[in-house]
Amino acid sequence: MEKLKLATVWLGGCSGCHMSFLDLDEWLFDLAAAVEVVFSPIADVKQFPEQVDVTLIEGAVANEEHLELVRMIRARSRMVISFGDCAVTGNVTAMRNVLSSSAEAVLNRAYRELPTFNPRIPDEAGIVPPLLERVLPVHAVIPVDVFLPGCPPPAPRIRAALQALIEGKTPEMIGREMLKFG
Amino acid sequence: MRRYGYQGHALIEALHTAQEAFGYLDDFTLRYIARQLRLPYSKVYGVATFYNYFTLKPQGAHVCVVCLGTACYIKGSPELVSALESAYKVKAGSTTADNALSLLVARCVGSCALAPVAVLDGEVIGKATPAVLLERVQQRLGAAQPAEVAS
Amino acid sequence: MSVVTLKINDQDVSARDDATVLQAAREAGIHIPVLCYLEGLSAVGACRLCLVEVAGVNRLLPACTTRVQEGMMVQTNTPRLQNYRRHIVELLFAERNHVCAVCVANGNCELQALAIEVGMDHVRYDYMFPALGVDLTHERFGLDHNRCILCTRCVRACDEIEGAHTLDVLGRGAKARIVTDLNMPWGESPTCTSCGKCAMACPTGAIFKQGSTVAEMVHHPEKLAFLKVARERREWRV
Amino acid sequence: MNFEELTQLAERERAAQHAMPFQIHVCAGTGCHAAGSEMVAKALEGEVARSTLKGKVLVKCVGCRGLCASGPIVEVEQQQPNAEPASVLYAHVRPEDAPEVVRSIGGEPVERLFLDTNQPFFTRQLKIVLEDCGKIDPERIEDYIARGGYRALFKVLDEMTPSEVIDEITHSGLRGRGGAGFPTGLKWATVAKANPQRYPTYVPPGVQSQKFVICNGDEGDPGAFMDRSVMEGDPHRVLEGMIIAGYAVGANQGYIYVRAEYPLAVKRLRTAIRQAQRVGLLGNNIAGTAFSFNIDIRLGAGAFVCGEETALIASIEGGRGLPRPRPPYPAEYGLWGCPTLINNVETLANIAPIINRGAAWFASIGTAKSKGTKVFALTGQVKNTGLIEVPMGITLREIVFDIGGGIPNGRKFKAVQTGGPSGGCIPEQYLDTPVDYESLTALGSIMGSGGLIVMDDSTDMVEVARFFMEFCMEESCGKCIPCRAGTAQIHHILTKFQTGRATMRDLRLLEELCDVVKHASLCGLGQSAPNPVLSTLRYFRHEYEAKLRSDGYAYGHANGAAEEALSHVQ
Repeated sequence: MEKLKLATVWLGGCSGCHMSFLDLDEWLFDLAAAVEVVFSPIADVKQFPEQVDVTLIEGAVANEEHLELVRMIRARSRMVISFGDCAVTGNVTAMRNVLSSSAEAVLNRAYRELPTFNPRIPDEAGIVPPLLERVLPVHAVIPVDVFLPGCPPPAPRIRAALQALIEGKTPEMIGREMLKFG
Repeated sequence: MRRYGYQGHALIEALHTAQEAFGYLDDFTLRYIARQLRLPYSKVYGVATFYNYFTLKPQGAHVCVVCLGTACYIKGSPELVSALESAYKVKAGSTTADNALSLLVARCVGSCALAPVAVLDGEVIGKATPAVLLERVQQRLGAAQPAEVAS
Repeated sequence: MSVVTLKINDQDVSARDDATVLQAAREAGIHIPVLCYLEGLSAVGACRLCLVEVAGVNRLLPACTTRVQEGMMVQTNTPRLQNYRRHIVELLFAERNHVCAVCVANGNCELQALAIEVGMDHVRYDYMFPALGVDLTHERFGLDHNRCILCTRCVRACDEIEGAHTLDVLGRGAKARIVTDLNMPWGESPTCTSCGKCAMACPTGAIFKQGSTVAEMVHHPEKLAFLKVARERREWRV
Repeated sequence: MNFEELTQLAERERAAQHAMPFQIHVCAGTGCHAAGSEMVAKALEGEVARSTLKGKVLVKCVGCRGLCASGPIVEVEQQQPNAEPASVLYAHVRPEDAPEVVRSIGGEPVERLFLDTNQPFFTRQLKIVLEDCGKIDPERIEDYIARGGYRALFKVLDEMTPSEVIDEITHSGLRGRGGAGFPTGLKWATVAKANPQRYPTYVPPGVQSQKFVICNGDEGDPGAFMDRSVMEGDPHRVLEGMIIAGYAVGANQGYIYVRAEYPLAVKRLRTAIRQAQRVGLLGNNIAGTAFSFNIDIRLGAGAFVCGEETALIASIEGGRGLPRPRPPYPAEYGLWGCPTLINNVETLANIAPIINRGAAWFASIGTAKSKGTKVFALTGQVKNTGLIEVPMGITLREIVFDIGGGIPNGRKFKAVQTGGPSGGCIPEQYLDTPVDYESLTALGSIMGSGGLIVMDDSTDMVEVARFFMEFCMEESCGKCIPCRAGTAQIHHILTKFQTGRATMRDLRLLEELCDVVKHASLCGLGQSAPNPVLSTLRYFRHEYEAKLRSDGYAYGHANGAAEEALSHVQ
């Protein structure tokens, strides 16, 4: 029997979901026995692998790099999981959408209006991926199989979801323990 | 208001009367109506903003209403709006900076057989084309402000 | 006053003939989700979450305003109703800027609880992201329009129980907003008594106590029902 | 005034009119007025005064003649002994045509302006509601009385009990012309039976009545102006219908709720009310009987939702026009909590003819379930635009191609939209459907209040749906969530279609959402708001599909259940 190939990625988010993931403490050992982590911010892999069973996506789709990456993830993953509120709803990352429907206005606000020292939008080619006009939840860009909300999702919720997947079952996202936003 | 015995249900009638007299409803008027009818301020404000007919902002010297009802819409009234918008640098629903012209849009002025229709200072212009409408508006504005036309 | 019997979800229920379907269901321990309804305030039937199916009626009826009738057959939780409720909750989340993670009412929010109840794991609609303000001019309370769902519970509490009618709704449709007096800053309101009933009534984090931070705002809607009884009956004179 | 006085007045007026062998009717409806009919009337008057016919020609301004696109319309009538007057109709008359028109009186008609009334636009119509519209001067009660006006009121007061009146209306089969088609007799009977004390009420001081009659003249559909034409062209007919309704249901106070956007209708109704009061047909002890009835006008202020009964009531009460859940219906719990009868303008305009000519006559017109006639405002891409009245059961094809004269500019017919923002688009293959309440509903549209908009093959149906949804979104009162947020989301999705951003997922969501808004909304506005989308999805789905973005939602597909997707790890 194959081990489940698990990937986790970090897009427009604070990494809190990954921190919560690490809060699984000693269960991580059981997890390590059951899955092979093929891509993750906490593993040193440069290229997203060709074939992945489950990918957890933390964060919202905020720039063109994210966009390209999630499309690749969808193509290469059997199951895609929106991991945490930013991926599921846009959450805090998407609060910039209220400011304006253009990325320009957001950059101006962040780099020109607010800084007191050297206000300037970083414009050197290739250093920062261009922002999308609007921050999007992952399912607005690619089909998502399971939604794992929470800001961050509590460790037991992550464990329950992963446990089900390891057993080849679809996680049951029902009730306050599994579903509460925030 | 006296006609309705200072009753709360006279609110809409009172707003109509006030708007007819002053052209729009300012804070002072709303306050006065609320006190006379013994209605809460927020209720008066809520009613005044619920209905399209009432406006809380003063209007320009001339008012052009373009009908965007279905019949007018499919016969090209959006082009009338955009022609006026670009000619007078005014957004639909607002007034030019010099207060000369208010450009408004209506849901239906009920003259569908004449579509597309614009109403300029109460005068109905049926089967309007952008060219005709611009000409008529310019006539009105010109009459009011000969100096500007000359320049 | 007579008593009628009806069936709710195939369960026999009896109720006073002037009771609503919602009251009858609650008496019988049958849960029907609500949002704009609050005991102690008049029912307006606006949120449409309490819609139920009644045999022989081809429309859905709001349980909060529909009177019971002898022999009525009511279904409160069919798949169709569940589907509509989830859509309604999703529409609310997409309409304004509900960010649970940074909300004062996180964990004590009726909207959030409803999302859980209807099984909303994500919102299928595009978020609208309207730019709405926050009024922090009142010394004790704040009003965040981003979190308001226009249930008008605060408006009714202010009018029906406090009697101040400081709050109402301005505009209409998606542009509607809660307004204080003639659209002035709340802190300058000449009519507000600062009683806080609006904050008690608010189901979300839209009206909150100044100074409360994430997850700290706890509402007390049940106090309103008590006040209502006290003020109407006046039987506990000292 | 009693019946004798009424008869005398009618005789006098008729005699005075017969003394003038010729009458010139100048249409003063909004359409012709905008085309300059007032100047035409002045020119004609001046010309008559200068001519040899002075004193023999009466020039009068009348209500809408229907053919608004050909305005200003002028009719020259010649009195004939023992017959209807002979008449000649002129179109596009300008003030400078006046001398020619006056010279032709009694002789050959002016060929250049002549409008043939022997064409289907006229011959296929049947006028009941509009029978006097365009014949009488709407600002003179004498003219209305001379043509038999207020006879029905006296018949009711002198010969019939209220329940007999209701029976007559019930047997006529008249149904509400406001859109939903509720049987009018049944509505009247419910109000008549209703107990005013059932619900705790607050009736403001100064308002005495315990039951009310409201005339709904808040015609808000874009593309509809039927009620406007009736109120402007024949206001007394509406008043007479209301007074009879008041007698039948036991109400003493009526309100006419008119859009403030219809200043001419408001003015003519005010004049009509004053005139009726002056001759004792309105007010206390009408015609010397114990029955008293007053009518007040209330102005709307631009809110489509106020066409909904309960929202209209909230508006008359002086508040925001928010609907409330029904039941209880206004018939039991209406204005200030009192039993209230709300009827549309056109419904009330049908009452006097039914009383005069009998229920059996009325029931003989139309189809099995839809009796009488319906007034439509025929507009859009059709040759003859204007106001028409047709018997129920006529087919859409007859309306569009015979009466309407077909599609101009050599284009092809695509769809006809009925019912305004609450209705739907009906395609070519259903053009032979008879116009009645049930048939139109079965096609996913509605009878509606009478807007009928013809669209040619250049029309983008998704854009039509988006246009109507924008209307509903802006007119939603905002009280209930499905309508407030739902119409905004439908509009958002349709806009995505129009900007090339829509995916298959949006199409599916659109369909689901339409179902939610249709069934979960509080009032008729929300419940019918999805109709334009649903009907275009039903008949023109390919237009939606053609607009889906080509890369679609093609970034992979969901696998859903782990049981299958991850079976290899088990």
